[in-house]
Amino acid sequence: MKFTLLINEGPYQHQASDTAYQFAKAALAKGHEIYRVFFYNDGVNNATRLAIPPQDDRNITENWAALAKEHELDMVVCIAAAQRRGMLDADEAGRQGKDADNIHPAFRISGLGQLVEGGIQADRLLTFGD
Amino acid sequence: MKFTLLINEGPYQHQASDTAYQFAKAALAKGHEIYRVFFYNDGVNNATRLAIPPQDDRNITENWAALAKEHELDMVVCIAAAQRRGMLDADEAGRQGKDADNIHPAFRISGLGQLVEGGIQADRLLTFGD
Amino acid sequence: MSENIKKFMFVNTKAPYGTVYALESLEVVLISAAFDQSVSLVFCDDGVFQIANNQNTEASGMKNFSPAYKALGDYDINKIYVETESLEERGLTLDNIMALTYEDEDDDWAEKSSIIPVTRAELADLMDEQDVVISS
Amino acid sequence: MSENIKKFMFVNTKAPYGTVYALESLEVVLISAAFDQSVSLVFCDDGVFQIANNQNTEASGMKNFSPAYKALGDYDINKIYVETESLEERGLTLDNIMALTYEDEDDDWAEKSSIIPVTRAELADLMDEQDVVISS
Amino acid sequence: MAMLHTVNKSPFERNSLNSCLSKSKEGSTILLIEDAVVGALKGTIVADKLTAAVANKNVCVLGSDLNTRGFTEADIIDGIKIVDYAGFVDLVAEHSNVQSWL
Amino acid sequence: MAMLHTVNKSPFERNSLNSCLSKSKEGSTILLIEDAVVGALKGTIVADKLTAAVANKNVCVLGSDLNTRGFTEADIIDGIKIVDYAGFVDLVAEHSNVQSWL
Repeated sequence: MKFTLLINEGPYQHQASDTAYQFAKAALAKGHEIYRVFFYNDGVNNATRLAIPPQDDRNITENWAALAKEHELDMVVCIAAAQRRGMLDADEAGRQGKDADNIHPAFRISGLGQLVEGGIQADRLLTFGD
Repeated sequence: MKFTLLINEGPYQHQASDTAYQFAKAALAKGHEIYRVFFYNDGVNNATRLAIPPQDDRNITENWAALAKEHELDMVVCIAAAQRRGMLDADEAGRQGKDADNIHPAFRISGLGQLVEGGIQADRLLTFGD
Repeated sequence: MSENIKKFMFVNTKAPYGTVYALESLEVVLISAAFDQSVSLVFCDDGVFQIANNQNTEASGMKNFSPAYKALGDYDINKIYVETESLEERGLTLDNIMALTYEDEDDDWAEKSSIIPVTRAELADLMDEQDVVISS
Repeated sequence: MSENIKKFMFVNTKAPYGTVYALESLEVVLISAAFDQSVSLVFCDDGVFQIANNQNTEASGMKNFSPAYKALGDYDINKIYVETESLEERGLTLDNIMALTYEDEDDDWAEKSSIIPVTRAELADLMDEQDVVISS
Repeated sequence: MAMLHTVNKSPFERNSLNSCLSKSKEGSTILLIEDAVVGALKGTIVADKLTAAVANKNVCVLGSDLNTRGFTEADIIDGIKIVDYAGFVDLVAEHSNVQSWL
Repeated sequence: MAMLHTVNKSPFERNSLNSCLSKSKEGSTILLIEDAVVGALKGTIVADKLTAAVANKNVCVLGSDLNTRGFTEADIIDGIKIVDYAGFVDLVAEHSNVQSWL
């Protein structure tokens, strides 16, 4: 079965991203497919490559990145939500005249249409939020 | 009277930072002093210099930066909360081996002691959160 | 993709402005119109406040996005369910809600209301029929 | 600064793990110990779950920070108020709560409980006496 | 001097107004801000609680947040006062302490 | 096929479990995750509601979130089932649709 996951909260502040990650891991272990993971609202903050969590805590972004690498996950960050919150990739930073960017290479920036399309193509769309 | 403000939520997702900003503006207009504005939890995300909100919306970080400039506000971002969430200044990025930084120059990074000290020195400490 | 039309329902349960969910959910709804799916909206619990009349953000500095709901009809989104019990619990009636309308192309473009009052029980039935439910 | 001792109260009202507030509030509390102020903690509403016994995060992947509460006594933070009505409403008793203790330097370092059960009304009085109240 | 309590969440969604009402003392002030302003409306399922609170506490609502959500003075329970941000600042200064019920 | 409903907030703090209970149909499944797991405990002020729900709905709780908060099977209301993340995945696959009550 194909799942699309929607994550609406940032890392650490809420458990939403942790739960979605554990769900994705379990689904993949059972042979299901993750069609897309879409990051919206503060969920876009999961895509930062600049986080330095304490040594004894989980690294949420790196967990996602490792899972994505192993299973070739499509992890999409909503461009509008990301711009509002200061999450940019190098292309965006260049276009917008910003002097830095912060998105981890495991994620790609795209439009909200990717969420709707994820809902159409997957058998189930699950939301993880506050 | 001297106020210290504590902001625990990021920009846009919650109204907390907006309310704190309006409160600070009104307090300063009445001749009160803002001893410190301390950004904790997801509140650290208010300090990004990379945000590009829609043209017809408020720019929360720039609003704070302008108010700080006009009134020489001390705006402090908690270092531990910031590291967890990928908010870094150039010094921190250098020390931690990160290839970019994202904190607006109107804010400074420091420890949680600055919050407690803000509570001691101010006549009132107000929390704005979720 | 016309063989693959799904029923999308966007369920709005939170008050506007205190959090961003109302605004950013509306942005998804407007985008969804481009995908030729069957799209409906629900306003229940504190979500009914999202479409309250006379929102005026001048003194708060927030962005007033309530006029954008009036564009839903132009996007062919005209199934807007409002839970009557949620209104009652909050001291509201349909008079407190914005008059959201659409032009019915099957009826000589007559202007009709998009607002469909439903009971809690009816809403449970409607939710049960959906393919995709996105709540916030 | 000893002439300027203030009463700080940290009020914990939310369950742990679902949100970060419990963890990051505890970090403030531990730092506050260095400032020689009068510090107390409150656990009320869902905050009582923060100090529940037997927290085991192995299968969820969350960081188990509950052992850190046991360090409060070493930091001379030994006024930990727990609202009894909040426990009762949640089917809990003091037996469900971690045994947080301190060593009383005025009583030959005897180990004593830091947990002070209080009623809602007593808590209202205590809050009223504070100089700084930080809630989350 | 009495305390100022702020509440920022809708009483239809969260328990924080209840918590505040049960732990604030007679003569204290409760200020409803952000989404909590809807708690001040007439005819709601929490209106009786607010009316009871008005009897022995000073209950206020932030006018700009009320207007933002589409409501005005005519819509709120008798005895609840409307303040602006400057009034919010005055309330903080006039009371001995402030507690945010989050 | 019936629907799966997930709830992730404590019923002592938020109204989302109430909303879910009132808009989920007989025969559907309700899964309590994250902070909502405390709603499954015995002897609480919401236990009657959960017991009533168990009578005509399938009520489950995510075991890892229950353990994380210090509780185990012995602490929860009779008839509420414990599932792990793999069980969560199965529930999603087995039901016609899933709705998150946020």
